[in-house]
Amino acid sequence: QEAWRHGIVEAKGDSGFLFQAAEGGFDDKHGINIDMVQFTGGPTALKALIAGDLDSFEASPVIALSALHQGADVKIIGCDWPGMTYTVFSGKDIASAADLKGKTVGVSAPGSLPDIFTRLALEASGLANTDVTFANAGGSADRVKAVGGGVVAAAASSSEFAIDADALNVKPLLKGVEVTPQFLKVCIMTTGKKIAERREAMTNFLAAEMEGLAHAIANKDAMLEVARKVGHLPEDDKTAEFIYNEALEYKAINADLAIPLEKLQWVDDEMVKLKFLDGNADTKKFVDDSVRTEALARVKK
Amino acid sequence: MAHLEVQNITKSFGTHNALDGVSFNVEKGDVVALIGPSGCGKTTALRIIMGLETATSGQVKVAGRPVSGCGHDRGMVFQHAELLPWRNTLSNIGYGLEMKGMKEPELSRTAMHYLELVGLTPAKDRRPHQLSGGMKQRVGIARALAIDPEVLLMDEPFGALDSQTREGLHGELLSIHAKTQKTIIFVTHDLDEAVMLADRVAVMHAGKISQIIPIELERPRLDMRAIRTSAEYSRKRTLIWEALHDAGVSAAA
Amino acid sequence: MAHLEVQNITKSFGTHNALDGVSFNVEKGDVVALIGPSGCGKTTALRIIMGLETATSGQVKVAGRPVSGCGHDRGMVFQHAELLPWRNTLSNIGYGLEMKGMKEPELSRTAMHYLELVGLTPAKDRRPHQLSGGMKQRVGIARALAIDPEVLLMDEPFGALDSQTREGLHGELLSIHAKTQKTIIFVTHDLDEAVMLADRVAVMHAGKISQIIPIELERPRLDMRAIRTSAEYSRKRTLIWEALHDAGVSAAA
Amino acid sequence: MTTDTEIQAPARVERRTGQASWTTTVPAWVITTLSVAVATGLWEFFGRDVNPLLGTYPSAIIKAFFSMLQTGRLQDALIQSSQPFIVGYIVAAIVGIPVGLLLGRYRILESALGIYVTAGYATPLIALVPLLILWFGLGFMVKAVVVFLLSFFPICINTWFGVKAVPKTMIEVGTAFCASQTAIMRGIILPATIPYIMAGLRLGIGKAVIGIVIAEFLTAISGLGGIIITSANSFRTAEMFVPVILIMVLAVALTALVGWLEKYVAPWQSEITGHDSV
Amino acid sequence: MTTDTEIQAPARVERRTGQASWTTTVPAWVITTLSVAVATGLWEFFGRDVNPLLGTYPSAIIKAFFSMLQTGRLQDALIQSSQPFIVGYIVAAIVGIPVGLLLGRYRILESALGIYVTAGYATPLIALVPLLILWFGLGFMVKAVVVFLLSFFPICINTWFGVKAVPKTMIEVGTAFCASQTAIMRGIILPATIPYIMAGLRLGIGKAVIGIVIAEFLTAISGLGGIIITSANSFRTAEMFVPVILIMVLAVALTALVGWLEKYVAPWQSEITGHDSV
Ligand SMILES: Nc1ncnc2c1ncn2[C@@H]1O[C@H](COP(=O)(O)OP(=O)(O)OP(=O)(O)O)[C@@H](O)[C@H]1O
Ligand SMILES: Nc1ncnc2c1ncn2[C@@H]1O[C@H](COP(=O)(O)OP(=O)(O)OP(=O)(O)O)[C@@H](O)[C@H]1O
Ligand SMILES: [Mg+2]
Ligand SMILES: [Mg+2]
Repeated sequence: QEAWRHGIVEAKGDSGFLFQAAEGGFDDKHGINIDMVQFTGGPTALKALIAGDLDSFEASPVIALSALHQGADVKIIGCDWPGMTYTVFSGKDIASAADLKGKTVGVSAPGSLPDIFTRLALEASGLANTDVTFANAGGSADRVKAVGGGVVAAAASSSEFAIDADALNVKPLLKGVEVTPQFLKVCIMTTGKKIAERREAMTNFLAAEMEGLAHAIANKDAMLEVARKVGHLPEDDKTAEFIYNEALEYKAINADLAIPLEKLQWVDDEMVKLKFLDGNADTKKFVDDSVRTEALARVKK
Repeated sequence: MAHLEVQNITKSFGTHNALDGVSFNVEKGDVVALIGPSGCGKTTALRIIMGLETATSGQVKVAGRPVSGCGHDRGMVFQHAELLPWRNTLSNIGYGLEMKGMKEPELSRTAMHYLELVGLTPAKDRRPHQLSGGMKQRVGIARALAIDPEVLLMDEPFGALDSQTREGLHGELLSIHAKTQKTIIFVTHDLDEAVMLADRVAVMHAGKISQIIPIELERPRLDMRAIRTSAEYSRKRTLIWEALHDAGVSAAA
Repeated sequence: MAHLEVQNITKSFGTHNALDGVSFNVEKGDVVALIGPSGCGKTTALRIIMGLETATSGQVKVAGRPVSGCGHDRGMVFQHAELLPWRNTLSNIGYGLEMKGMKEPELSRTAMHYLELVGLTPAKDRRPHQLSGGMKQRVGIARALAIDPEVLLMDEPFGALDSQTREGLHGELLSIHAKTQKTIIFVTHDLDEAVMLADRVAVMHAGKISQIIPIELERPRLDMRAIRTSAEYSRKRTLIWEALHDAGVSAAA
Repeated sequence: MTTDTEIQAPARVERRTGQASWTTTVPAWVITTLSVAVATGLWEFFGRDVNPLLGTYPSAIIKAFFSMLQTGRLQDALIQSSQPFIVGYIVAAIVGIPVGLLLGRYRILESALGIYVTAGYATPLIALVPLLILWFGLGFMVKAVVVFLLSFFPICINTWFGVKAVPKTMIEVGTAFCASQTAIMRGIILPATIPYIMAGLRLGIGKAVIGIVIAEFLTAISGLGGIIITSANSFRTAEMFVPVILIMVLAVALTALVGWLEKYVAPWQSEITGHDSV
Repeated sequence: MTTDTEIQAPARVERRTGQASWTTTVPAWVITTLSVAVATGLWEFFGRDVNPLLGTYPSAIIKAFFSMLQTGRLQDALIQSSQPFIVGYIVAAIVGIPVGLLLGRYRILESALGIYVTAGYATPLIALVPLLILWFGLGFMVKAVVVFLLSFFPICINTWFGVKAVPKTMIEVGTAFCASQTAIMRGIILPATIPYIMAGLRLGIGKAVIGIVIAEFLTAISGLGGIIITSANSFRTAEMFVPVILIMVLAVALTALVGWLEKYVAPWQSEITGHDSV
């Protein structure tokens, strides 16, 4: 069995989907062994990908775009989670986005997914970037805590934190799927070099991913089981179930890994507008759809 | 009641008995020389009197009060000078005064006085590592004298000094004693020094005092050359010499 | 050619001249006593001969070769013993031997021999901080003797010792010298020690040698009591005494 | 003066020093235990009022601890973390001490290389992790390297400063007996520097701990650091504190071990200072 | 024996010690400069081959440096970073030194509180930053606190160990002259501990640097750390290295400053050891 190292960023309740291929035996079926490597930060993982230590990596394309603009040999080969299951949480005293005017909003590093999403979500709700102060409030959970603790007025994070909203003293203010439907949450990336070198294994990997996702979508229990196992979640955990329901409700997840090119272009354009990227780019050249097509054929067979 | 009472002191380091029942009393104003072979416990005895070491048994009283720890009533000259490396000569001499709470300008004035007394005025600003062995020792003497204690404990104070400097300091010590009637205990290996300066010479051997020899030379002892030729002087010198040589035998018995 | 040649050495520490043109030659097998007031430069001179300090000008030759740095041909007894705190008595004595490359079991055997020589067998396993002042000094002496150097440099080796121990070591040194004809330079403040042990006594004052007094007592000097009562002994003792007292005047001139 | 050399009945032992007696009689570990018990008690008392998503308290941590023990998760993570930790730290000690000795002893090495040690210590290593990944991959090696880099510097720098603090007079003993450079290094500088080296080794433990956690955060998530992150992200605060406290306890134990090692390799030190080592 | 006390013509000065002469005659800074120049040259040579998204080389960094200077971005960031850095570090020194002195001197304090210092040093602080944010917000305060927490421990621990290494004989001088506890502390323990304190202060600088960078990463992104993380996230490696190297240079300079400070407050130390301080 050939090993395949796949990187992901901070799996939480969604690990029932993300780990299904590796944990549900779909990798074995395609003659590979997926080694899931978790990271706290996207850029580090992307550098590991460029350096060749990872075979593939899935995260927000936002992370990759600046590298791509500088000519990095990175290719998007599929998008498993196009739906923007991301939410701006706020303190309970905030009634609408307008109330955030003049307040501090928590993000993580500038140019990262939470940062860009927050800016776009606020913009969509009629708040200019200059109306609020952005501050780094740490990782996804830390940002929610910062909202609950009153350190910041609002912050974006994965929507699953809505489950503990009351206990955390926060409320979901703006839902990504509603305010920024064009936003593309997670795609799978690799390098051109890897495609050339390990095309066969990569095809098998994508095929395993497709079958895994399809299985998880069809079997809630299987999804929950993997989530519990991988995330060491307690029996009474509700996050995995929440994610499952949300993913299905908004069709956020896509088992055939289709790459929504127009959404990708939209993200790129918005980032250029926000001056996180210089110059426009045709995002089509960042994409290599051929491996996915082969994998799809292999799965259909 | 004697000024200083040493009552049956013992001190053991592990299995080794450095002091093995030492008792003696010293009246106010008396000068006692402690003499004995290397390693017999002289330094240990002085350290216990100073309160730097706790006796394994027995106790020390000064003016009737049991000694516990330090006291400005006692001043110590260490065998190895033990100067503070960051202080220059003058301020090392002034250390005890500072600890007694003396303030400038009196502090400097007093320290300067003792600096002159030990002949170190030219080395006033040097640090200990820039001093010769004998110079360090003199700083140690000056530091103890400066605080003007009732009891002076001196551990081989004149050991590393040439005869001229040594005699000069003998003279100073005798005149200070004549003026202030201090109680003094000093350790020496020099018979002449013991006889010349002391009222009593305590001969130690292997952790015990084997003999105490009174010196009946009149005070003040100003004319040292005259004293050195006196009959009492040479008689007592011989007596101590014999006591030192016999000590081994009697202590072993 | 003399065994040891000290040629016009000067040494200044900042503006202070510790040595101010010191020259003397020592023939092989000669014993020289260096005597002089505290701070006159005795230790500095020895340190330069040992190669621990570089002279500001002048040079030192041993057996015709200029000295630069150390050499097993010279052994040093330090004024403050300078034992290594992590070694016990035996292994401090063995230090020089180890550095000379001696191996066990010869190393321990030789060290034990010198341990006995200085009378420290019972303190064999103690560390320096558990030794009395005189014991430390004896360890220092044993350490230097053990490496059996051609030139022995001893800085107040017997300073902190009682007369009995001291005389014992005098005897040992004389007999070692009689057997091996070592060249020895030692610093002392004791006139008797100087006359008893030395062939020449160099009187120093303020960085200069003011006088060199030859001692014409026959060797081997076995019967110390007899020597002490000899005419040469007391004549030379007086001469040195006067030289010490006059030195200040002549050096100032 | 009256003399009295006869032996009297032994007086009662009197132990009076400047300090009050109970501080010298109560053993240190009793005080430490008491102090930790009080602190834990206070935490338990006040910690219960805090929102469990934000804070926690000792008994909850202990519960989480046992449940993590049962599933074996804690043991696995501990083993995972301890391998790169041990390798990185030991290599740091093996390399750091000799390098520090050489830097302190030879001016030329100090002038040529000292600046890299000073600079390396002050480099925000966290920014260079991607570079390290490039060279050492994502697994065991990069973690060991991060631990090494963080603990090497305090060990090396402390040793270096220690050598510079050795009194000249001590080195002169070696010079006088014509000790070779190696003999002076091994027989004088090294033993004289031991208190500094030990301080460096203890400081190094703390840094190594930070190193392993940073490495597990910034490279592939794994081990105890991984539990911290995962638990923090799902607001299982008590669970998050289990590895944090375990790491603290282990680090304190390792530090004590170094103290014990010092007494073993340098028994004279505590005798000279008259203190017990920490 | 022939005696020769007449003064001869002064012989030529001979300076021969064990070491070769050129190492003592070439000044240290020349060697350091040469060494850095060589290292930079090698980096330039080999660095050009590395993927610019992952690595970089000196001339690219210098270019980025000047362009960042021109826009004023670097200066602003430096000012932003230096404020919490200075406050945190100075408070750490002001608190850490006395606490270390007390821990080293009093057994009871050591037993009761020493464990928290050891534990605190070894705590993966990075895991507790979110807690600190809740208490100190996202701004200046939390950054100063992180710098404080990271630099406090090496300063305190080194001082503590230093006190324990003070020889008993030195303290006895104070005891013999009846110095009060404060006087022994100030007049003996403190000066005798200075080499350790200085080592601690230098180690503290390195930690403070890491502290400010971590704080700027994990709390409100700002200052030099902010530039590092922004540049790293947008894969502008040369730009990322500008603050990294600036921080290194500043830390080396600060370290040198502490060395100079040591010579100033403890001039006897370098005299006794016969070394110049670093
Ligand atoms: N490192 C130094 N720095 C400055 N001055 C020094 C240094 N070493 C010695 N001196 C000075 O040089 C002079 C000679 O010192 P040295 O130690 O040679 O004297 P000595 O003759 O051995 O005296 P003693 O009999 O007291 O030991 C003294 O005035 C001393 O203060
Ligand atoms: N801390 C210690 N630990 C163990 N033994 C010690 C300690 N201090 C002193 N001793 C031992 O106690 C004995 C007496 O020592 P002390 O220093 O009192 O001798 P002394 O009479 O002053 O000798 P000297 O004339 O050589 O200075 C010696 O055998 C010494 O080795
Ligand atoms: Mg003694
Ligand atoms: Mg001398």
